[in-house]
Amino acid sequence: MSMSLRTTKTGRIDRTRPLSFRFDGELYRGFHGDTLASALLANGVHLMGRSFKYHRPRGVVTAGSDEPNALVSVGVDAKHTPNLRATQVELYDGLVAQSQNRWPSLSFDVGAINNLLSPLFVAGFYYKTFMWPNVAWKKLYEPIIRRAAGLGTASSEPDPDHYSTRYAHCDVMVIGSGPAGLAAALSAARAGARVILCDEQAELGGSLLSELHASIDGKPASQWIVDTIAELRGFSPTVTMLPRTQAFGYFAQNFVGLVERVTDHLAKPDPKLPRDRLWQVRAKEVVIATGAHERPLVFPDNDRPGIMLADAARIFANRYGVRPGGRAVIATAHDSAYQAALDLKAAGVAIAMVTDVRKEANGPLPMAARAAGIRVETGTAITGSTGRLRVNAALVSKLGTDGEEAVPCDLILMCGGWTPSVHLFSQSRGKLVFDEARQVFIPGTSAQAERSAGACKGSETLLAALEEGFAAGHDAAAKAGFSKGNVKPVKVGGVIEAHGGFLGAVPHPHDAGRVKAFVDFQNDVTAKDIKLATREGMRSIEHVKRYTTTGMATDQGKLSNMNALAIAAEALGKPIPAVGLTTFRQPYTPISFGAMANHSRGDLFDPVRKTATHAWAQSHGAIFEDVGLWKRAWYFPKAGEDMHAAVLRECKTVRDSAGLFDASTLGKIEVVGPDAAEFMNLLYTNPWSKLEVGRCRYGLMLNEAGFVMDDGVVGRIAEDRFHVTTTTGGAPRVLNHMEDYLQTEFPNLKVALTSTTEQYAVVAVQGPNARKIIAPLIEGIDISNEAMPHMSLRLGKICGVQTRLFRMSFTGELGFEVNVPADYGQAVWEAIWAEAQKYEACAYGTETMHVLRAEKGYIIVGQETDGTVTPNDLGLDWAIGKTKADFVGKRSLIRPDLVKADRKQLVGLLTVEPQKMLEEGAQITLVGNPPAGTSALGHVTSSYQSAGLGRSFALAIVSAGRSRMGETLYVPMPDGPIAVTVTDPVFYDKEGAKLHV
Amino acid sequence: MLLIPCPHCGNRPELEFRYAGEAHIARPADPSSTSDQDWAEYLYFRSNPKGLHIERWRHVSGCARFFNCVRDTVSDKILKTYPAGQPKPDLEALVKEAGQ
Amino acid sequence: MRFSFLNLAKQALSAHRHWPEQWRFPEPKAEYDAIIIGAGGHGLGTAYYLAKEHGLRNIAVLEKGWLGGGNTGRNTTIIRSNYLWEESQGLYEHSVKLWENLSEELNYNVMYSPRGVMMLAHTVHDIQVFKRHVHANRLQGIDNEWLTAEQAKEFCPILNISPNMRYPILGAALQRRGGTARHDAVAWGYARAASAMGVDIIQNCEVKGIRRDANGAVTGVETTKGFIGTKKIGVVAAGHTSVIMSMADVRMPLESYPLQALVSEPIKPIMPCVVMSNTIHAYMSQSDKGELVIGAGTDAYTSYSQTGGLHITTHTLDAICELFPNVRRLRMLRNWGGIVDVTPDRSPILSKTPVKGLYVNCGWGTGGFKATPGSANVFAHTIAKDEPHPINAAFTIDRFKTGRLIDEAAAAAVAH
Amino acid sequence: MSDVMTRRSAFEGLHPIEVVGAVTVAPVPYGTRFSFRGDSKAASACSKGFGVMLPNTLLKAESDDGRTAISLGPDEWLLIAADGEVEALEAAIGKALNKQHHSLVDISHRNTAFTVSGPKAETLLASGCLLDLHLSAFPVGMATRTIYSKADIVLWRTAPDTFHVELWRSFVPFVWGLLEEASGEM
Repeated sequence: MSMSLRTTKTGRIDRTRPLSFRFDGELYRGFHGDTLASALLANGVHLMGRSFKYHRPRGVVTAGSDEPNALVSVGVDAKHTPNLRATQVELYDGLVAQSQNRWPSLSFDVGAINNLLSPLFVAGFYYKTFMWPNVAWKKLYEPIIRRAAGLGTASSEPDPDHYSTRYAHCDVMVIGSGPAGLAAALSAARAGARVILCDEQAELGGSLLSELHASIDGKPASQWIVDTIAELRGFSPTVTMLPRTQAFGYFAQNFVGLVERVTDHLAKPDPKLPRDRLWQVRAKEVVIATGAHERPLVFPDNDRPGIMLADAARIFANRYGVRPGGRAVIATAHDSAYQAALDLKAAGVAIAMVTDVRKEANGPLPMAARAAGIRVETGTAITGSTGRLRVNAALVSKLGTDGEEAVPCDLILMCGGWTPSVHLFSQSRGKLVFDEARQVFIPGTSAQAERSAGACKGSETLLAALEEGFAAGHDAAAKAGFSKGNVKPVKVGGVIEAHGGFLGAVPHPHDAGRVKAFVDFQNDVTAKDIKLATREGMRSIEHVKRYTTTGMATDQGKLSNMNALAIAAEALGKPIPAVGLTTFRQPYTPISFGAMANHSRGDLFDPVRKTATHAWAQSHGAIFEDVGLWKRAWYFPKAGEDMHAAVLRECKTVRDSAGLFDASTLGKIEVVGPDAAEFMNLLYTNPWSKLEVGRCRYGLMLNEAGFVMDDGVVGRIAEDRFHVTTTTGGAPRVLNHMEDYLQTEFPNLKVALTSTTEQYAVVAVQGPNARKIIAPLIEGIDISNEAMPHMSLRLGKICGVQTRLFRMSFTGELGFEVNVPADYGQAVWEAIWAEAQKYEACAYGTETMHVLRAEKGYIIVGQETDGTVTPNDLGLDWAIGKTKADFVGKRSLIRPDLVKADRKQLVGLLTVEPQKMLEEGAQITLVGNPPAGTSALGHVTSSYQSAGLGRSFALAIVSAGRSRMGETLYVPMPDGPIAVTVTDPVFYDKEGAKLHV
Repeated sequence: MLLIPCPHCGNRPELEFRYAGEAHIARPADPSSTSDQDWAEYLYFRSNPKGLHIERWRHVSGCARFFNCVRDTVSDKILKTYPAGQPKPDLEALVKEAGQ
Repeated sequence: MRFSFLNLAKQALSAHRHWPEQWRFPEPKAEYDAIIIGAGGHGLGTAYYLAKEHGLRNIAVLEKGWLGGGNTGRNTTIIRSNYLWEESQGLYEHSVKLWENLSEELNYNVMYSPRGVMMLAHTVHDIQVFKRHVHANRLQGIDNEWLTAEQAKEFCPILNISPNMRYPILGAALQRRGGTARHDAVAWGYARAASAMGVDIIQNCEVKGIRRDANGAVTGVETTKGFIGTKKIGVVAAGHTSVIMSMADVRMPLESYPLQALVSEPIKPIMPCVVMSNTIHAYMSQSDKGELVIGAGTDAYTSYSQTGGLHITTHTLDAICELFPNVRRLRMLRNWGGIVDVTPDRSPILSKTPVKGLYVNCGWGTGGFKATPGSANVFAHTIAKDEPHPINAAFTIDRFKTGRLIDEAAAAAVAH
Repeated sequence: MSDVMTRRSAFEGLHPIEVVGAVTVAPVPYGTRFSFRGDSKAASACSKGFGVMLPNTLLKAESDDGRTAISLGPDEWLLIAADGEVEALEAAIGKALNKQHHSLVDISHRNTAFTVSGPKAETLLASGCLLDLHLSAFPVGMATRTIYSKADIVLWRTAPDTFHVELWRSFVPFVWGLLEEASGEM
């Protein structure tokens, strides 16, 4: 393919840097500065995609981010990225792109059969059929539809790229860097404000980048852009300029979301750089300068490859140096198309004719076109086209007549006028108003600190855009507290005013029910689909959108919404503003999941919290489990042991000799102050006033609804200081619960709460030999049974390190918990471990802890309880201070349902066959094979094999359980019921003698 | 992401805070003499207005204090924040003041 | 006109010019036997079953906006019944059974697709919780099976079961009869069928007040289209329930939160089923158009704004990218929000109220779509008979007084 | 003190983070740290015991001779001193307050800290800190509890391009990993 379609004089592409790329396997050449779309057009390739529903051949329609048709996949294997717009894919050497949604190829797509069946496949047809026989939808119809639907394909491999985020703050956020945006940034920066300016395109300048004739303050527009950017760069770092950055979302209080495409345009990006960067900007003031979208005209067969928007063709010629065709017919309702005609003619494209639906077109631009010898036919429209994979003629007809003249061409340009881009203004919850004169929605009252400037406000001239931009930037800076300097007037030359516009379907001589005049190109929604929707009672624009799917494609209605609205309004006999628009929702254009997830992946998905002895546990073969954000040693398998075997060994060793266990993750709160005891009395069920200094007590905490929410041993360090422990998962929740009551319900109590969870590493030494193991290491504490009884604490030293030594047991054996400052955790653990070897003690994990505590009938909050269990249910009434007038949850304990006789109570369960193991969560019933729908009496909460008992055992909560001692109940399982006997929940050392040795 | 004016620390992003439900629902002074219905009202029943809502937040990753806040639950605009324990503000006055 | 392939073909011959309106656009009458406030799926369904099963034809459904415009048109369309408590299982299973031939019943393809809903377990605690669901469901005759991580991947090939994920997947509970449906079609299907039986659906008609007689019984509603008399009002207004009930001086145990959802750009099928993870807060399925449909939890504070924070969406998508590593390069197409009314125990309220003739169906929180047919069916019974159906007998306002909570958020706390 | 027992820092095994000429992240040596709670009277008494004035305006850091007091909340201060001064300071502060209600809790091992310094310090922290770190909004001497991504931190600007970051020891690997990844963009 020769490069003959390149223009000679125009284009910002770099003709000294040729690039090669592949599209559907074919090798092509382009230049640095091309997009995939411009490079393909330069090689005469217009066929770039297939429409979603009818699989009609489609070419590129726009030159920007609102492209509905030219959707391609770029990159291979793990970097394969679907649904990109060819108009946004910047060319680099070696780029590999594929067309989508076609089989076997773009030029021959079997899916096009849908086009033949289109009389059947009208809007909403799938609601009316596919219903017989009943299961056919799931088995037959849906699979076929799913395979045909979808555009590109997802890669099958994980994404190798990484993504990042950056929080940013500025005084003035300027969205869009066309004339209005650049002017706003300039005046805000000159006033001294911190400015962030972003634009979705690779270069700043917006519409000026394809402006050949305009001059600003005597300079050509292109030079004005260069000078403006240079001046703005001079203000760095208070001015940040972000090309390739899409402002996708406007959130509460001027929180604006941007995504910067950092490396997608590079052949070999630096691996240290993220692919996309999510900017999260909090701006004091915002200037919206997002320009306007050119609207297509809705005429029969307006979707063939080679049919595009007039300004898009102008951009391809002026900015990318490409002639999109050899001979063009232009259909318009707005003067701007004449500028396109003039520029394209100058670039060497023959303009066969400009048809203008308006009765007259005598503005300066139409006159200039005529003066340049271009044939202009007013009161005329294109009412059809021919050509399968590329347009080859436009059917032109005088409005109100039946005749159609076929005008040969390889390019049809259309311009229905311009729709201000009000997406971000609407996202900011501002109210739109309908400008009757210009038939456009424009920003009305603002809801946040923002203002719009330029075409997005409905302004139609370069001068207006610049003046509004300068004023908006100055006003924004002033409101942010920067009012240095004033706005200088600006002079503009070489631009001719352009007005006009048309909404709805272009009249044509054919049967409206038989032709396809496309409103939404990608979703194949035609004018007759919209009329059908209103005919069937879809009178709200939201119903019309959902029933026809107009505006629901990946361009989200940027080209179709206004025409669809006009057609619906006409069909409903209502004025356009009475029907209104659908809701504008972020993102403005699609953005990668990766940018949204940014850093949060792999090990950085959530903090990995490790205790001070984690490294020791790892080097001793521990398998870990996740508990909240913590990693906790689960069990310590020796060679050849599975969890079952390891746990049996660990349990036996603890009962026979001793075991070491890392309890550092349990929450720890220091409750300090003269009213500490009174505060504890209010927050826990237990009485604390009379607990002596140096003694401990098991504390039970309820929520105000009376249900158990947490528990833990509490030690009194001093008259006014309690060392409170909580469950691992409950730590943040308990502290917040305490602060809530202290600050808002009991504010006059003199007490303060401080988290010490991570101040202490905690080594639990449990077992008959526990005292012998720690004795040689302890200084300054008499740890004899008499001097330091069960449930007491002493301050002293271990291995020379300050310690809070607790005597407490969660295993039923003699137990100590050594609290030492965390950085010494590993060293103290290793010292105790060395002593422990003399008694062949073991290290044990959470699984063994679970078994040993269950043998003692001790509960685990979150396993025996599920937020609906009371102290009495658990047999823990002994923990309730009987004389206390009030504590959190007390009042709820006497509510009718919490005192019912049939409440589920904690019991033990022993399977009749000793070796049978119950499954945790299994249900319990009176009879063996209950009929479906039987109510369960309760469920198994904990179930283990007991080394000590030499058999399985379980804890459960069972309706009226304590009155069922000795009864036989059943656990129905898929392979038959398991008979169980209800027992006391304590299976080991019922009297607790072992605790007091 | 709301920008919440903590009474102590000034404007901070919503991620530093934890929402804590409707404000000025004081725990009955003597719970044991409260009826089941009144106790249920305290625990569970909320006004949940569409408009001005007086609610509690805690600046959990800041000064750690609880405070009250008047917010319009339609626009999410915050009209006023004040430390916990202070009386309920006059909503009409607030609306007028915000209207200027 | 009946929906069928035959009629579709016949209409094609005349360019579909003769399809009738799917529902009527009547002006409100002076008096109705019953008025439903809220034309969402639950509200329109209630009217349908009142007419179909209880013979009450003189009924109106009042909608302040456009029918199906609230949560019915904004949710992620997930259907399942593998809940924990027996009362919940009864209610949601009643719904799943109705879903199974709803298209036929309404003569409207609601595209019920029982493709399987899988709940992922990432921790030992999760395993305990979901196994308890499996056992409880089996007892009630509801399908729910435990899968190993490998079996879960077999069922959903793009699932990441790598052991060095931050929270590795240890197993999953799968309900094969769970799945999805087309949300708009449910509202339109019920509306069309109810309208055909004489039910007046009155859109753009906002209720402003509830009138009561001397002894407090309901006599009608003030609306933006004037006063309309009735002796029975069914409030099915989801996020706006508190607002409506306050018109009858009834305080509710409800808080309305924004719930966001999002879709990706359409891609060829990669996701055969629905996957949900409570531990890392996200769930996903793929629509028949090819869009990945993704949701998570509510925003942190109550709001009627139908929009939420960016940080909720980023936290949802980081979880999705961990569960399905090959979707990281796909792109978010649209992110929106609804208003969900949440009860303290995360279970709904379908019950009479202290006001005679006033009934309320609300509290569905983030999970109302799945219950649409079942909720509507039993609520119609409650209104018609002035007595709850056995299935919804436990879901009273009164439970919050007695303490008989049905806490589906139970067992969530991780403690040991 | 216990030389027998080796003390293991939360930063053990982490790669240094340094982008020459842009930003450096370095652990701060061990120190003594207390959480002090009390009303303003108690705070001024504590100042005498501690030797540095506990600021009475919020979000301020006062430093003198290697000791620092930071006002984190209306009745909450973070006290930082050299390593090994726990007992001495507990005694001195306890004496200065004698029976006045206050809470003094040793958190020397709960908290650990690192510094972020260099011209790109603000930009690196912006990878997870949501506050405006421009000098005009976060001057030298300002200190506050805030968040860095999913971790709580105390951020204290000690110099125009130097920040001191306090956090709980188990969050160090996460925060360090994130800073390391983000430093690739500096």
